[in-house]
Amino acid sequence: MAAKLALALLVMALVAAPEILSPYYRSLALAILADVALAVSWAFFSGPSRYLSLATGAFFGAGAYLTAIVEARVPWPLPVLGGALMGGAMALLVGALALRLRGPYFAVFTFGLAELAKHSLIWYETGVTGTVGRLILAPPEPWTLYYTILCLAGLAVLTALALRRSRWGYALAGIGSDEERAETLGIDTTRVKIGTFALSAAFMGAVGAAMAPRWTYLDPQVFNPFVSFQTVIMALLGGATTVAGPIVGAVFLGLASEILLLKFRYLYLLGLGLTLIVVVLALPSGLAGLLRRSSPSPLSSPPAGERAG
Amino acid sequence: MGPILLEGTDVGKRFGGLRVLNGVSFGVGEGEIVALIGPNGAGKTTLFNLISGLVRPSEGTIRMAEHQIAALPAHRISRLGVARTFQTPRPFLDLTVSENVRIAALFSGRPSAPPGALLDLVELGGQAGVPARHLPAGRRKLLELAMALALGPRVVLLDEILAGLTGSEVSRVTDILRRIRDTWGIALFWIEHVMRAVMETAERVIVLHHGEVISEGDPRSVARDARVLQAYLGPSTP
Amino acid sequence: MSMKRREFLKTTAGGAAAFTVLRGKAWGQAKPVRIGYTLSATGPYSVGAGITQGPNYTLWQEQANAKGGLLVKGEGRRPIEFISIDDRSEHETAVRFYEKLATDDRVDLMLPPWGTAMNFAVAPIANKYGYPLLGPTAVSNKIKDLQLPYFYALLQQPDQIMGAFAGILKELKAQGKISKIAIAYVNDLFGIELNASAATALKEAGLDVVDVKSYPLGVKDLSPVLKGFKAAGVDAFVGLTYPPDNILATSQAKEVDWNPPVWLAAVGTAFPFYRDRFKGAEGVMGIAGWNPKVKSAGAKEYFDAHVKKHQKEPDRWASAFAYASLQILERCVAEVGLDRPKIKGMVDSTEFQTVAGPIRFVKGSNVSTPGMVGQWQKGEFEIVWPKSLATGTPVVPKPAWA
Amino acid sequence: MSPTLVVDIVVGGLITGGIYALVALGLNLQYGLMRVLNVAHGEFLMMGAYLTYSLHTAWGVNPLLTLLITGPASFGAGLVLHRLLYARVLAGEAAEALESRSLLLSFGLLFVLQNAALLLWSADLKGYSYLAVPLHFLGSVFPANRLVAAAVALAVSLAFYVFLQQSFLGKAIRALMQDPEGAQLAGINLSRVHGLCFGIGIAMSAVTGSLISMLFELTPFIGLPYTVTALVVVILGGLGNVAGSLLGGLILGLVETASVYLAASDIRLIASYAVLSLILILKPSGLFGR
Repeated sequence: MAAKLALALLVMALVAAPEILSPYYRSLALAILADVALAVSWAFFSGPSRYLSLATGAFFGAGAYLTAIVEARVPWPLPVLGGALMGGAMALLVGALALRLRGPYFAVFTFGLAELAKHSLIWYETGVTGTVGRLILAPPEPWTLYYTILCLAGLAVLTALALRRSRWGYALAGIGSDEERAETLGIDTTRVKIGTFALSAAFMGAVGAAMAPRWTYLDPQVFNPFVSFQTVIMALLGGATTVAGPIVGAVFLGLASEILLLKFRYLYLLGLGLTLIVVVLALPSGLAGLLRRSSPSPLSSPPAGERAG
Repeated sequence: MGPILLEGTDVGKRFGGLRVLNGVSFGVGEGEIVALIGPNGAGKTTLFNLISGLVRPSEGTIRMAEHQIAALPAHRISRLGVARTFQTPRPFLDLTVSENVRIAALFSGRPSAPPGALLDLVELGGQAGVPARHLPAGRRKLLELAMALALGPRVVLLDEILAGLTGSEVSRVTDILRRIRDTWGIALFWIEHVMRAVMETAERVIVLHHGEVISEGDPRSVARDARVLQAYLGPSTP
Repeated sequence: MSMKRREFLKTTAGGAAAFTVLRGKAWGQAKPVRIGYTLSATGPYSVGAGITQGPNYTLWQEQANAKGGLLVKGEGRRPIEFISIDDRSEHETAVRFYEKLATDDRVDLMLPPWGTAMNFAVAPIANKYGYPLLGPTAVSNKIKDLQLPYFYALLQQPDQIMGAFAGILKELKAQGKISKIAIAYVNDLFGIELNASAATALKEAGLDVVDVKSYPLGVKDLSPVLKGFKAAGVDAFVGLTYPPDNILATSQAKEVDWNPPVWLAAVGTAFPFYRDRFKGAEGVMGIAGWNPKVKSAGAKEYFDAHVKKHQKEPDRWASAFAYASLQILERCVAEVGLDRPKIKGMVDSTEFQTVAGPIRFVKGSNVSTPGMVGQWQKGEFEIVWPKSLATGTPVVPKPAWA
Repeated sequence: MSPTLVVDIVVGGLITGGIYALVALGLNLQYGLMRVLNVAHGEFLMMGAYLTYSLHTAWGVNPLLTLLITGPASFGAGLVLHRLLYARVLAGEAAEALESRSLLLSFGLLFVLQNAALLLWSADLKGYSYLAVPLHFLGSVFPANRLVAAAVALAVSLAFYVFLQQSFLGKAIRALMQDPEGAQLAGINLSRVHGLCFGIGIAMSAVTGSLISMLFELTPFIGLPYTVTALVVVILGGLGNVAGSLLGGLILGLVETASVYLAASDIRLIASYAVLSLILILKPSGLFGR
């Protein structure tokens, strides 16, 4: 009951934030919410399935660049929808090729995707359009962006929760544990993997599309490998096999780096690095491990639509 | 014995230059208990891997009821009613015992007994909430059996389910196997080294040696077959 | 090494510490003028930020505070307090922090971050809250597309830069010193725009370009490009570069045994580091904007003060413009106070005399500073084009690599 | 293709590839043996490069001689880091938790090392000239420093390869790399082998750094691209396969150089990722993986 009340208050606070907060704190909340959306959507695929994806930067970048291209021509939030479709479509294509790779092979392949996209885009833009940079001259209002990101973060969390309770949640956990075994139990692992991967990529593309107007100018450098890394850090720091983990990780990392940035201009990275090391050594099951006693299970309650008899 | 349910014709498998199975034909009837025996390295587990779709045969056909399954992915084969256990059990270690059974029930698309009843059958009802990681090896085998049954199978491929069990455990498990067949009419195709149990339980025995079927028939006649004795005891025996 | 470390710690912590001490002693209760900015201390932009902007910001602050503070019209001198963070070379961080400066900190003035993309990102915020932003490191034809009244670009833009390149190359060709030009450019916005301007400017000057090659940021080997130019008999190399690739190209030219009569490159050549790295870099040409010998008032004093405070010379292109942007602000505040619309009005309508020469803005663009070409000659980056501003005459062909 | 072009591509490819091989070999030792994805691998390269830079510019030490300092020093640092950080995480954990925790540790290390370099050497470009002279042979011309750097890198790589093939410890390491979970080696202290390999891996990275300091300008942020390249090579050649890393490095070097000479500098990275993708699609465990 208390938890539900707290949750309701949190949601109300997030909705009211643009009215209450100064633009700076609203922007901080927006940045952290964007990270929450990225980390949660990364974790609902990579957490249980244990396919460490480093493609976040690729999907994020695709969404962002799409906004830069179409922003002047279509009304908000169509670019965000477009970003979602773009991310999802890319993931379907890549997933069909890459999801038979295991472990480190998958990680490096997906990392390569962002680089491949970046350099192909540069090559195309240089050769064909003759420029690489694009300006967003009429960005949506800040509060529009805030609510867009808030919706995306909320949707990502709801998707993660629903997924855990669904048959696919079980299938992903099985895939992460022993993929071949999962196949012998009737699980179409390819479909589940590609489907979930595309779903998570759709969120990443949408977040990229929604964040792009904040930077006015975009070029292919927006395919930034650090987005991929940062997402992994947030999710793992919090605990990737839970829903709360990536949220906690994103909020913690967002606030910790902001405070370090404001307080220690020349020791910021040092502080961040030491924080990571201390958390890893002190909390074996991630920050979210602080929230509960038992070890994390990749599943929560029984799935809906369970078959029996 | 009913009509043939699972049937292989001239199945062969090569790994690189190595021929592991050669012209193997077999059949398992509906509700039949068929043992697959042979010395280590005879290719028994490979045959199971071919049937369950984890490995593609190099030649030959495999049929399950009216379906050709040699080219199907593993999950499709399991949805056609072919379940299996593994020699070294492979339950999902981070999931609990009951979650392991439930996950199997979720995807087969076939009716099966409720997970709780299956756990009771294999005497794991008391450990439903325990992560599979914490089960000893013998219990993991039983968990795998329950998982296989949760698929609502028509045939279960059992890979040395009795290995490492004590004498009394062996007879309890063979009891369970008979009950499975008698209650649901599920056929069992069963790799086993515990000969006493095979002789008592199986209705038919197929002997595999160096990747080929060298003998087939009821347990008693197979046990007397000179080729079988030679395969097990070595060529020097007359 | 230990000396350098000490020096670095001093430069980084120096401004703030000195200010805290001095404020207590000298100014008693005078309320500081609060000026906010971000500069990249980490990430790819930190190299440029640490050469062109950072040292000038802290130098100016120290000088003003030593005089008793920034003279504010009607209020006397008030000490300068900087509010700044490392933007991590990340646009989102910069955007957020400028919002903080405008709405939470409510600073009196803002200074720009380093680099074109960063200036693009924060300029709309400065504009929205009415802070004049005088960017010394924003170079792009797209700046005018932004149409932000509060944003000003001090540096020469691509057309001006390439106009100067074309000017000197045309004259050298007329003198029979060169005949074949080749261009290598970095394939980001900066390189692409410069290359586009080059195509136009060189064509207008009637010059033939025999080869054009692009390469990506972070390139590790330019010898294939250089070997190709060498084989084609190119005698004027034009590199539209950033500092790391500029230095790479220069060292590799020597390493593949190529010494064209004209070696002309973009960003990095004007850095004293470049001169020292290549033993004087005698005869190398590049984009210029300034050197301590120019006739502008205070140029020499600025140079000496920079060396004294930071133990390193200012670069010969954008540093002086970073300092000039502060001089402009200083003069405006002295004449109209901290009323920002009034400051804007004055910036729009005044020609300022700065260490980088006269600066006057039309629609946010500095129209007083033409494109310039410099050449390292005996340790100084002499301005060799345009002739009206020249401090030296071009030496072509350049001597062999040292 | 003219003979000169062939020489340019082959020699240029071997120069680039030799350096890739050495940095990848070190990463493969850590990743292949311990499943530690050390994203800070390139930061040790950066540190080695700065160390050589400082020794050379402050005291005039020959850059090649500094290998005798950067190698052992970074090996020691590796041992200490393994003992202080990784050994704690590696002790008795499920493989998956281990990978994610050691990955986070490496990120932490990456930030700490970058900040340390920033404080010690500032963000200014640093560099020096050494053997920056042309060498003419086979009808073409090559930078002497690159040839020397690549030759040393290849020599170190080959020496290590021979060590793995011939010595008892080397054979143990190879067996462990090919099957980290399965290989049960009686009489071998696993934690000590891990520490040793972590140290060797880091030393290889730092030594590569010493070599490349002769070629490129340094900033505190040059490390990550090398980590990425090393990862690509490791995956290309097959995880845990030492010969694979050596050959993978050379192949990547050749692919990149060929693409630059035959097409354009812009497509160097496109070509290398395209080749990687193609190989993984055809052979999901890398060129020489099982």
